[in-house]
Amino acid sequence: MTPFHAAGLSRDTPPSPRYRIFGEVRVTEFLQHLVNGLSVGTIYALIALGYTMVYGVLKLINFAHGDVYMVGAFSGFYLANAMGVGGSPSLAKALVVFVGSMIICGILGVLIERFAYRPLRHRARLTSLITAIGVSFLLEYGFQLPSIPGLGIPFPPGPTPRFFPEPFTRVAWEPFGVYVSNYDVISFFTAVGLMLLLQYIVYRTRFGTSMRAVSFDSQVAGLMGINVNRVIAGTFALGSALAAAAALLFAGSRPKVDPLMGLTLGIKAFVAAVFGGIGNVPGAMVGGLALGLAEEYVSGYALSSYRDGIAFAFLIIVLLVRPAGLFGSFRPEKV
Amino acid sequence: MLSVKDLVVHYGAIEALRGVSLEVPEGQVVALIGANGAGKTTTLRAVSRMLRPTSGSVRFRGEELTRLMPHDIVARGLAHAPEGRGIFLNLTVKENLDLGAFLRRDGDGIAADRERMFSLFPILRERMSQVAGTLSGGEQQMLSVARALMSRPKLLLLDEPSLGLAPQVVERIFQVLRDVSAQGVALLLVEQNAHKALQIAHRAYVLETGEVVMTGTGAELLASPEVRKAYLGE
Amino acid sequence: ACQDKKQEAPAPAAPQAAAPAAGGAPAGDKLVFGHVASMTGNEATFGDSTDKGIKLAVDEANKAGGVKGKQLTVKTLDDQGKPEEAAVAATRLVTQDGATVLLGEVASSRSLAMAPIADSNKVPMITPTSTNPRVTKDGDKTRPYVFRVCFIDPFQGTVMAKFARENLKINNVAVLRDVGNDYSVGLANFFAAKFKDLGGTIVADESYKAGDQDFKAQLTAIKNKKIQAIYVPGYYTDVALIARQARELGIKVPLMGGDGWDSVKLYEIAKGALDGSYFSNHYSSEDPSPVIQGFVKKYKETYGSVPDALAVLGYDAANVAIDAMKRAKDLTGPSIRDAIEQTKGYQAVSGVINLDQDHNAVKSAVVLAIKNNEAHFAATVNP
Amino acid sequence: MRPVRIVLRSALPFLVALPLLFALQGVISPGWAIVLISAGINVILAVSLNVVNGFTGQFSIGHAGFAAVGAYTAAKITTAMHGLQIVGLSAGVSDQVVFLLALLAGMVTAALAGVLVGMPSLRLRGDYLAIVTLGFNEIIRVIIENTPFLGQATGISGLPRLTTVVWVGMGAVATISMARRLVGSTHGRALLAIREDEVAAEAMGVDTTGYKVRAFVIASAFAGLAGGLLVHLIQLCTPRSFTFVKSIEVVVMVVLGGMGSVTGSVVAALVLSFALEGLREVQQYRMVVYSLLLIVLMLTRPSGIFGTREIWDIVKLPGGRRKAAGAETSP
Amino acid sequence: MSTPAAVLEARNVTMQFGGLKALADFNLTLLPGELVGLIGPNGAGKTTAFNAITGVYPPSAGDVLVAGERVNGRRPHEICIAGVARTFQNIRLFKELTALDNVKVACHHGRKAGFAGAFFLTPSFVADEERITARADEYLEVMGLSHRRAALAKNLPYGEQRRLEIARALASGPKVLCLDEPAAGMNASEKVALMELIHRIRDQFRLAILVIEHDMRLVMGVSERLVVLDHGVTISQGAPEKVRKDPKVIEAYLGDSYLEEKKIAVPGAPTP
Ligand SMILES: Nc1ncnc2c1ncn2[C@@H]1O[C@H](COP(=O)(O)OP(=O)(O)OP(=O)(O)O)[C@@H](O)[C@H]1O
Ligand SMILES: Nc1ncnc2c1ncn2[C@@H]1O[C@H](COP(=O)(O)OP(=O)(O)OP(=O)(O)O)[C@@H](O)[C@H]1O
Ligand SMILES: [Mg+2]
Ligand SMILES: [Mg+2]
Repeated sequence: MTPFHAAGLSRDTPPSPRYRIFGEVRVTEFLQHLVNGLSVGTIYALIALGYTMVYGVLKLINFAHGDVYMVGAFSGFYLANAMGVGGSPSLAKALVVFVGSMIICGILGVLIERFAYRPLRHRARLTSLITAIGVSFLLEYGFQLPSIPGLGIPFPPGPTPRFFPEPFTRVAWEPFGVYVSNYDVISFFTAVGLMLLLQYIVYRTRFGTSMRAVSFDSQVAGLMGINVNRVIAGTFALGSALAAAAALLFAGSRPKVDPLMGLTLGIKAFVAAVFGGIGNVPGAMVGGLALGLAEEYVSGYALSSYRDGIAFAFLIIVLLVRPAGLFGSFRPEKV
Repeated sequence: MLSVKDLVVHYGAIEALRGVSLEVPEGQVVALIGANGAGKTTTLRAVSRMLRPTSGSVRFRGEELTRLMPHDIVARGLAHAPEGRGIFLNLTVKENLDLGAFLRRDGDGIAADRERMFSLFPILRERMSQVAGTLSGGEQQMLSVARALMSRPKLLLLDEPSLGLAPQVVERIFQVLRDVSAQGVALLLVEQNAHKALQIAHRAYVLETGEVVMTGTGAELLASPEVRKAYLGE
Repeated sequence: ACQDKKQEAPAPAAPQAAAPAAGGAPAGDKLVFGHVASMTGNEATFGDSTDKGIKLAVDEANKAGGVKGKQLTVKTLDDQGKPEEAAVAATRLVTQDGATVLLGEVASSRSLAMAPIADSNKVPMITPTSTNPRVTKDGDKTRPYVFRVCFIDPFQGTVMAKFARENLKINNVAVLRDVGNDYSVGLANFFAAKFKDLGGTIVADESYKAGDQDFKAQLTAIKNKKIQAIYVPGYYTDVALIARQARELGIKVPLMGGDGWDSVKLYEIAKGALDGSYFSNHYSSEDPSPVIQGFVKKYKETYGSVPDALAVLGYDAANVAIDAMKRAKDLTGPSIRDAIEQTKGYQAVSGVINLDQDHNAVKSAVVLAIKNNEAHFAATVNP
Repeated sequence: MRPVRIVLRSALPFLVALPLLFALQGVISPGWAIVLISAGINVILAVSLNVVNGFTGQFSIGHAGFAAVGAYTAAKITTAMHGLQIVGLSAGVSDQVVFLLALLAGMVTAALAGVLVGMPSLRLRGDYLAIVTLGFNEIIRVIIENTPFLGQATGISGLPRLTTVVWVGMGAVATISMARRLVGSTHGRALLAIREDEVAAEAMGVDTTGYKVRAFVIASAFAGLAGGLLVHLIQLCTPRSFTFVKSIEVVVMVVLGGMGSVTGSVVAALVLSFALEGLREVQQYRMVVYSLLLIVLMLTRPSGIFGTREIWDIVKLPGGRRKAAGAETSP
Repeated sequence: MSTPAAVLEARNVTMQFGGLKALADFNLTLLPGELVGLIGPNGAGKTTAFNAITGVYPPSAGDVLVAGERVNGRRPHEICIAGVARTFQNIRLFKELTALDNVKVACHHGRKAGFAGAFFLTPSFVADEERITARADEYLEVMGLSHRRAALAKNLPYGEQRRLEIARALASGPKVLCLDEPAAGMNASEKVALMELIHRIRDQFRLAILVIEHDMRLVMGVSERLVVLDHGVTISQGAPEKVRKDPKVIEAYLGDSYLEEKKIAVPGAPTP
């Protein structure tokens, strides 16, 4: 027994789960968790959408998506600083930063597809999975490099986290002791708005139709007169732009950006996407919210140290009941 | 309207086409027959750019197709009902048909054509809102042909349209093909049912191991002893 | 005992390690400091700071004529924050690059992987920041070649517990630990134990994972627990966000932490959310002592940024080694080791360092209070 | 006389390898030894994962989880036996025996975990299964971090250093011959059939569910072996060595080597391990170069280094079994 | 009423897909060595009948007996072991495996050695492998595919792929062989060859064969008995000659033009 164990400290902490699980539930606390869960869940959902759309058209887990999210945050960071948002916040500036980063990431997404995935389009899908991982590493570790001198801006940002200037002043309300800030509200409604917009694009527009056609069989889609390359590029642009949006909405109230910020969030969003039924747009939204709330209430009412474990256990159980996720349909193939 | 010259296609090491040349005149029916693995499908795929030929040229109304993408080719009035039917298994019969008309904007025109297809293949009307993946083999084949027709093509490539169809339906398919060509649509038809194909073909080519070994009018080939022996099983 | 026993064992696969390796044989006319650090990966920022600190110390030494007429070089090998890589890197440094002294690692989990290699190759190793007691231990005996210049968890944990109970008169605290980080878990455990000994109660014990961005779930759970303070023994990278979100949720009580907090980034991101909070540290940058002021100034000049605790301890680790090498009778591993063991009253930036028989640095800790987004000296706590 | 031949046949690789490994161990410098050993451990991980991802066509991204199970089991046993000595054996020999038993125990527990995770695979396909394996990996981590008995985040330290070139070498040989003999057997073909077309395989009498679980069990057992070897190399057993990222690294090796190609996995594992080692010098640029390497390799050899084939299908060694190689050229 | 001799028996097998009854009260008795044709319009339920018999979809109602033993509800591989092998309407070969390995996969009967055997190369295992390879080669031989032994299945032309599927099915040592449109995609002369092949298989392996085919000339040529499905209902069965003249069949399936077509379709008929 090492002295460390001999001290036997780890034994009396953490407190037994029973005390926490059966501890009385306060309404305000419950509502507060609801608010928190929603504000994180919507972000998961936005990122999950990117995964799910790309998966739809390429059957590819775009591992780099979480890092596109990170790039989104940093483009926001650079834009905001360039425009001196920190000094004099204003909604107009915030909007410019927001749209600007979405565009930057849209372009990034298209480039990634063009150079890392398209050459492998007709190969086994695991092949492009590896390039995806490669791109992911490239972004993560590329951004960890020391800044290039004489560039004017600190790029690459390097490993130390940076402060994301607040785009506008925080206003907070406390209806029945539940803390809600204008950031939460804006973030929530923007996210929902974007999701509805996407829903419309996918199911109501020609682009959406061709997107779905490509997702079912890209070669035949070509025979129908659909420009497959453009559809796929468009899908990447959309997904990546959403990731940027998510990044800014998130960084707004959690103003820390660093090159690996996309890692954890990316995985969680991917899980959310699968949870809702990968390739399925509404599924991704519900999956994101579900995961956000699940995590929130697990760490709120059970044991936060078991959070990830319980979240995954919960996910696995759901998958065992619905093998293709909440919304994914899983019909036996016709033989 | 379509002229293929010295088309060569490789699958990795395998040379599937070794310089195929053929002509499809405006509004005519051209049949392409040959044993399994002769290269018929490959020819069609190369024409509609589902695969990139190694060399050779494909001209459609004077325009080189080998440089275009599949979707441009469709836009120029060339439809392809591929081997293995290539229908969207997760979409309903109706959605499949509508995708066939993807490039068309005339809403009621499309609706009218859809009706026409249903009258040609009543079973499809019955299955209209069923997911295509659950259709029987033959039903899928019908859907594939119907969908190709939805784009109102000037030239229609058909890869074994009668595959797996009941005799009655085979009859109907070939009747449909006659009508279609009567409306001035040219057909490039790959068929194992050589007899029927040659019957409606103005002109026919026989393919063996990636090369054209014989050509002539449908009647001539139908009469030729080699063809009767090799492809009509006599 | 087992270790040695195995070495003369004729067993077929007896470990190589014992082979009389290049243990401290100087590479040419230069003395090599082998530094194992996380230069990439999610702890890159810490490895980076330590490396800067070490390099600064070595430059000074070289300018001052080096050691025993020899110049020093630092050879840094990346371990991506993985224990197995730390082991490989350490082995390479001692056996291939002929490192005279091993420095590193930031995290105990990696130093634990390096320690056996230092011992079996008879190359002294000084870890700047690994606070887990086990790092210098092999079972219950002290590892002959492994030293550290930082506090150990039991000390730093109890420092804050004492301060909270005696100076702040706090009875109820919540603990929020980084469950994946041994440093954080260690501090949390020892703090909790001491705090209870002193009659306080731990009313909530929550966890997060380094890299998390949102802590509101845990904080909400803590919020309604009639707490007077929250002990958050994490790294500044997470603490800053935790502080902000705590305030946003209307948690007004002070936060308390350890030396992992010490970085300007903390204040930059927390934006005043930490005012009224306290953390234990090795020194206060307000301390007029020339050693400290000189270091801070030099560091600013060289790297254009304010040093954090990791840079300070890296600097000290290197200097303790250099000091010992000057005193050592020759530059072989064993003699340097003996010299390091003799280190008494060495005036380092992080305080006066005495190494005890467990090879741990015995030095007083300071508690810093954060007021209008700056750390100010609050108290000194002696071991 | 005949039984002797059989024993010889099945033990041949080991009989050949053992003396060579001892010789190698004799000459190699400790610096290179540890590099080689870590590479060897990656070989074991990659080849075993190939049984699930490559042969059976399932998609597991939680291999490190199984390694963790094996590692902690082995570590617990050797630490418990630390200093103790089996009567009648010299200290050294006794330790080696204990080590062997510990490794085997690790393989067993890992295999049990394999059954656990294999079960869902009966119902789940593709990326849904992937998520389950990933989840398992994370759950293992969380459990360890919360279990004082397993040392929480700090893990178990002070393990005896038992892993050597010989041990890892033999482990790798065992894993490789396992995989090779498996694909060559009816059972192996059953796995391949499942990868190719599950419905057809079942219609041809292959118990698809049973075989999938078996694949998982075998793969995890050897992952457990790798785990046990790793922790007795670094004399420390922490959750940090078995993260999701580690699992991904192994997947990369398998795909890069070529799905279903055993020699491919071996080569990829070695190449990547040594590449990463060589790049250690370049500090921060290390992972950047590495990622570029990945991308370029994949773009230039899209179906992996060897595709689904084995090395001797490409460079024709005398006596090398012809497989796909013949087919490609036959018209 | 159950005929003990029957190798395959379907009793009132019904298959329901949501609202659609794809197969209704399907009854069939196959005696050893019998050659029966299953015909009917597209979507009549022929393939569904196969799926119900081979367990791909468990029947919604009714029983399936193999050699007098109830097998419905069992998993497909169990039914295969019990003695029913099939081919698929849209070819399902193991594309990346060689022709030989495709066949070997199905050779599992009489296999003794387990996984351990494989790892330790025990004698019984080695013997197994040798026997399996030998047998697989036989089946390739029979289907005239020996020269393709080492070729990847995906690179075989369509016709050979169909033959390989039959070889694979045979390798599982079935009592009943179900062929789903074996001639699809073959030209007339290839079909003639296939016809002979089917007869040869039947005689050589003494199995009952149930074949779905739309090519009248082929079914008429091979089958001793025909069963006609339409909308899942059996509308006629009996000797080919009788069935061919059945107005219900002509109306639902063959079409009037058929009589004119049969002139060139039936072998030996005088040709213009
Ligand atoms: N994807 C492929 N990969 C490799 N070889 C192929 C591929 N597709 C076809 N081939 C080969 O190319 C040759 C021509 O194939 P193709 O499909 O054009 O023949 P076909 O005339 O359409 O035959 P069928 O009548 O059976 O459809 C065949 O020998 C076939 O083996
Ligand atoms: N899995 C399924 N779900 C829903 N409907 C199905 C399913 N499988 C088949 N069907 C329907 O059952 C009917 C019979 O299908 P089946 O495949 O048995 O026809 P078939 O007799 O084989 O026709 P063909 O000769 O064209 O292959 C078809 O109308 C088809 O739409
Ligand atoms: Mg074809
Ligand atoms: Mg059918």
